Amino acid sequence: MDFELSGDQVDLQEGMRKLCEGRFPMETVRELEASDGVDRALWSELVDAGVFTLRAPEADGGVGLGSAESVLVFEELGRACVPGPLVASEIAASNEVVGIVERARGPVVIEYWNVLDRLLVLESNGIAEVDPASVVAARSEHPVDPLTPIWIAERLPTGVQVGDGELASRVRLNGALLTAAIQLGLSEAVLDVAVAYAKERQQFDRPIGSFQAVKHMLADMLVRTEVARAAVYAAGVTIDDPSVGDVDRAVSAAKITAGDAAVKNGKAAIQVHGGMGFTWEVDAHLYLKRAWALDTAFGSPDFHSELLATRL
Amino acid sequence: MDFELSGDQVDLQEGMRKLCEGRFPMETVRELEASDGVDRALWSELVDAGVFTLRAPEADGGVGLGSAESVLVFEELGRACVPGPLVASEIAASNEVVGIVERARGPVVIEYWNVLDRLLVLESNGIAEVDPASVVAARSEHPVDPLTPIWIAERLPTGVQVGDGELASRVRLNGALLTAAIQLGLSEAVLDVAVAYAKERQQFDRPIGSFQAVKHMLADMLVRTEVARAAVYAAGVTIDDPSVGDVDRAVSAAKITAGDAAVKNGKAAIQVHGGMGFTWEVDAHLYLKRAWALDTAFGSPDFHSELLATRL
Amino acid sequence: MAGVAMNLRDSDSDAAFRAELRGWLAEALPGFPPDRPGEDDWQGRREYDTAWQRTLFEAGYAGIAWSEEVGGRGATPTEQLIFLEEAEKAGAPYVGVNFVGLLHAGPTLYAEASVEQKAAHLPRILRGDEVWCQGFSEPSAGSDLASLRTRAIRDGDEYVINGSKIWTSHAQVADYCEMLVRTDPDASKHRGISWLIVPMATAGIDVRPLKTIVGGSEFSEVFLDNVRVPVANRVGDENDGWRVAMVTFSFERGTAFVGEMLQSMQLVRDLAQVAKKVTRGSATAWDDAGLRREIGHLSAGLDALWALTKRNVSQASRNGVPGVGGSVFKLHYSETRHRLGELTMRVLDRASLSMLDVSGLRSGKHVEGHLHAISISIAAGTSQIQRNIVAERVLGLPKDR
Amino acid sequence: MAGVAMNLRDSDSDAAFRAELRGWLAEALPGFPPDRPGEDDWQGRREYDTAWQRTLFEAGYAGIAWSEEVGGRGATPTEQLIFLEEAEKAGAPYVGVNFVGLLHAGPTLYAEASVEQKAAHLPRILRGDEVWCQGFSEPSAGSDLASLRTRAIRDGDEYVINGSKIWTSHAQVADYCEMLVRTDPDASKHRGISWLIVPMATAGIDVRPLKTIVGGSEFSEVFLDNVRVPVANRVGDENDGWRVAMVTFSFERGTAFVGEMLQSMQLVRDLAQVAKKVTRGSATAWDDAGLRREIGHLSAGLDALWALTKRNVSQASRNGVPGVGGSVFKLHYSETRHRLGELTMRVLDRASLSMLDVSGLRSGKHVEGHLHAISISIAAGTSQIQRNIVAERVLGLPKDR
Repeated sequence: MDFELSGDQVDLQEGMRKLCEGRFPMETVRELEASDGVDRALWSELVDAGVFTLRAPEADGGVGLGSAESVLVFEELGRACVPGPLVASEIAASNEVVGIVERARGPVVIEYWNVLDRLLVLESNGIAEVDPASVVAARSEHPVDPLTPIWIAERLPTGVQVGDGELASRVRLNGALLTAAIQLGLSEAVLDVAVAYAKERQQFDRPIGSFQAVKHMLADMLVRTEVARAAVYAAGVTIDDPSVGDVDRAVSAAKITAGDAAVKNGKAAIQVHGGMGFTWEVDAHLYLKRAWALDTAFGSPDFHSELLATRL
Repeated sequence: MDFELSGDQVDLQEGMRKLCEGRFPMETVRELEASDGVDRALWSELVDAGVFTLRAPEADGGVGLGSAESVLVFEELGRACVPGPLVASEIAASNEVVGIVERARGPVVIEYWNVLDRLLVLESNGIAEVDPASVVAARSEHPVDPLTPIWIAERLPTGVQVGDGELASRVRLNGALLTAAIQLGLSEAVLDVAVAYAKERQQFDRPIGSFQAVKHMLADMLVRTEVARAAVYAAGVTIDDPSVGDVDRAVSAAKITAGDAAVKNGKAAIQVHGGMGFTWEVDAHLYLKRAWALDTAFGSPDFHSELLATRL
Repeated sequence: MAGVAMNLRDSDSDAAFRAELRGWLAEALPGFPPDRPGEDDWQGRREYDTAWQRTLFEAGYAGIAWSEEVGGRGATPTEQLIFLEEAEKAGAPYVGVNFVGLLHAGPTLYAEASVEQKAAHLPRILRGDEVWCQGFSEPSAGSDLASLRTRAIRDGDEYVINGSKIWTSHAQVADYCEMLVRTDPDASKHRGISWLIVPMATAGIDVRPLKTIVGGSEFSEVFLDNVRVPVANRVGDENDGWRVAMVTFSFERGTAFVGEMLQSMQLVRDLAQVAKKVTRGSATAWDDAGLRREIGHLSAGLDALWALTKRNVSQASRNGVPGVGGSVFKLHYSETRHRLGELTMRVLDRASLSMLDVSGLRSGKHVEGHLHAISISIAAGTSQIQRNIVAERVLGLPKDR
Repeated sequence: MAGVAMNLRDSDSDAAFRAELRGWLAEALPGFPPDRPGEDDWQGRREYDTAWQRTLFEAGYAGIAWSEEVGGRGATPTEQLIFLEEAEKAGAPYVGVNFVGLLHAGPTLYAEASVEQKAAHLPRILRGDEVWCQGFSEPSAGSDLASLRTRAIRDGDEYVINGSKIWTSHAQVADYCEMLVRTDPDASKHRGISWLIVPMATAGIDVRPLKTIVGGSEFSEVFLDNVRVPVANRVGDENDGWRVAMVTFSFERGTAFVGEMLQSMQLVRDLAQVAKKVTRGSATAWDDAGLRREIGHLSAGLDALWALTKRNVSQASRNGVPGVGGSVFKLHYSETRHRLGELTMRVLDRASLSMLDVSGLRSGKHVEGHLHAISISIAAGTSQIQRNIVAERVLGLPKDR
């Protein structure tokens, strides 16, 4: 057992972080609202970096790495608050922009519909592919996350079966894993933002970070982040090597703890910022809103808690 | 509307507080463990003070006051951490020591069984009276609250029907109300204990109550107490005058908020005391344990939450 | 016992007041346009809100809590509660742009201003002729309000003001701003502040909308560049403005959150209805015992807060001054609204991604309510500041600073 | 990639160690009495625990983490984790009365004591011949340990000690106490402390059991009345005892809570089983979606903590020194155990009134677990202190004192 990153993994993580810092500073991320979250040129840079084909076999033109590595990459995407249907596109191992939705009894919320090249629908016993253009969907003018534009389809076309039930399960599992990785990145980033503010902002002639109330909020944010990191990394490692544990259980624990960290840290960061945190201008809310948008993706915490309970 | 105590009510409250301070200081309360929570001489003093007949009509030898007043009295009993089947005995408007239990599908936990003169059993559609001596019950040698000794009966005799379904409902309602009043008193008392300690205990050359972390724990305790007080008093007033609101709803809100305050304040008080709070010698745990023992009496918070939901 | 003991019943006079008010609302509201102009139409909103204020004034309901000598109704805190309750239940317009004038600047003027200043403003505020805004907070003075830095330098009969203010509601359409400025930078921070009446039409004032995380621009920033205001516009002594500003806080009679409270209770009832429509597995969210129970639990918290409101109002009626009931209320209300917001997201599941209703499901206001909740634990004293207040003033714990 | 990248698999040598250990446990345990003597039988427990320690010693498993030169196994942190994991899974006896000697006093002696002191104690501790207890905390020195007041005054070749210690485990049956005493009352508080080896048989030592809220007397108070100890029993320099004591904390390699963690995970699994037996309405507590989900949620938290344990151990293996992983772990573990306790009460409903099983329902240990949880957020640094540590040492926030 060595649950620390290898040198190669540290390099991968740092490389991805630099790429994101260079290409996706928060000014750029904010501007992506105008292009509904996806700018084709920037998307190509992610494609070129192998973000979406990291786990695909080298024989298929992929990078041939494992889930542990893809977790590190998606953590960085989360840290940079990069929008777009990242998880679905990675799962499709595609250089196209891909969406994945669950077929539901009621209306279906489709993220980034107008920029999708492909749309996969998870069914109770398989996967169907649907032409995005064939879907009738109405845009919500006020998505909760400005960078996760959504459309609502009252019903989805049947589509063409492209995978069986087992593949659908694998997609759900990997979707939850990578979503958790993004949530982990969001938790870290918003903690960094809050800590920086707490050190700089003066009230009552002291940095607010010297008040125990603020300090302890930040400490709790760090705790949630590190607990989530352990769970998310463990889930990645377990998918790569199922002999070390129960894969479903590891992924559910990751999705629950990372979702919890992202949402609670987002809220706490706004509270640390006080009134400024309630302004659009301060970034804290963007992390929180992304966290909300991801909370229900590939199974809500409630869904995964139920799943975990049945595996006890 | 005047939701402040009247002069008479303040007098009643203060009188009861003095009685409890005189007769039930914590040393005495602790000693009551030896007599399974009830000392007949002390019980008589409560009887003489009219604690159990406060709401009985004067024609029946009662004091003829309302639920608002009985709430004030039971709040003081809670504040003093007085043990014994107080609520059941008041509901029976009896000078005897009375127990009330819910008939259940499984085993039934009976509090104070060996000191009971009478035992009432709430059924799905009425009330039965059972001779306590006819019940086969095994003592638990380690009750969670040392002052709430318990016995477990695998089954209860049928008993004699003494009330209909409507009376059973009224008993449940009043049982929840008075239990909530005791819980309110516990919340206040344990807050007082914690505040006193925080002012006196020095660490790092300062009273610990000057640290924000401790201060804010105590502030939250006060908030819970005052929220519970509003709910409990409102429930008492509403039972007396159902024209001002939904009685069931008011009582459920009281039981939930007072239960929450008593348990959380108990835990917080121990945390404020640090290691000393984990000793038997410091009183904090006695309040918490009583709060636990009462939490499931006359409906747990979960039970009342469900009830409230159905009344929305 | 009835009538003397603690009770929640209307007294005879309160019952009469309620009945009369209810009758009047039933008559007045149908003649009033139901829809307040939208977010970007500040002028339209000013007209709408002030028209309603004039309607109230003409019916004798303006300035419910103001004394009769300045044209108010001189109502008790209980009557004020009844007014707010009935207005909310009847769906009457909110106080809107009249908020600062009626509830903050007006009461301050009434308590501290000169005879001339009162005569110039109070009747106009009551009639809806004059709209006020507040210039207290600054970007660098939030929780530590007294550290404000906007400077006013005396130049003959005028103050020359430079600086900026933030969180100013209705600045776009206000006629006046109650403003705290620093007149003595060398004094200790609470001692060098003055309270000024600043006409918003004065040259050098620039109002810029401040976008919040909800998306709209409910608030503004106000930038002050050599703004000249007559010394005669000062209320109270020079450098005594902190005390003047604090006077108004004692005007709070426990009713600050009545409208919000009633809306929150409605929100929970509506959430229960929404839960019955959201599919969850093969049933609905309402069929889930856990979610249902949490809705019930939240409802208990709000019922308790509504009772606490009545206690706070009763205390204000008896004592005339507010206790720390307001801080206690706000702490629990903030927490409850945060919990409600979190529960909302769980109940709505995928529909929580939209701040607008999702195909027939009335979910939008619940999501927006969650965003609003975030401001409650921050605005008008963060929960951290409120806990300090409660701990120090009620529990007598040592000051930390 | 395998072998170099982050992984949770046993290395070949770890797998061999685990297999060998598992084999040995399977052979050794059946010959060992299964039941540890009860609460009041301190002497019996000493004999039981030290017999197991001698068994471990003879098999080469004593002092897993101690270096080979003092008779330990010199195992890596990962092997230590494997040892604790396999011992727990096999139901082996706990470290018991050997705790302080093996995990605290011993490592301190190893790092700081003289050759003679080491020779006198270390081999005996490893063999289970010598039992130690700890005399650090005092009634008035809890979170602020360095404010301890127990005085040691030098009198020729001896220190004369007066004062009292609290939270001393196994004091009744210990041979020695590692004790912090104040040798210079005029120095700043961290600078006037010395670290002494105090033989518990010395005249003037009075051990009184301390009853905890769980009901038992796991701990004692130790009163010291003119207790004479040779100066030769001091470890490290006079007045340098604070540094000596801190050395041991760096010995923590992320494994402090392994046994507790595995027990907690078992507790959640057992709670699920209990929930299936507790009646709730016309079904069981397990049929309640809300309760079931909360059990699942807690299980997620514990799974994450188990992964965090492995991260902390891996870090210790790489760096040799502990990070603040321990504080992070303890904060979340405390919170998780509190939540588990609260959930336990809800699941058990009326059975939660008993700390013993209720008519066939295996509920007792769950209620007792809730009481135990209360100590977790207090002992070895309250959650408040831990948050300060995390905020200041990891996040670099300014010190508050």
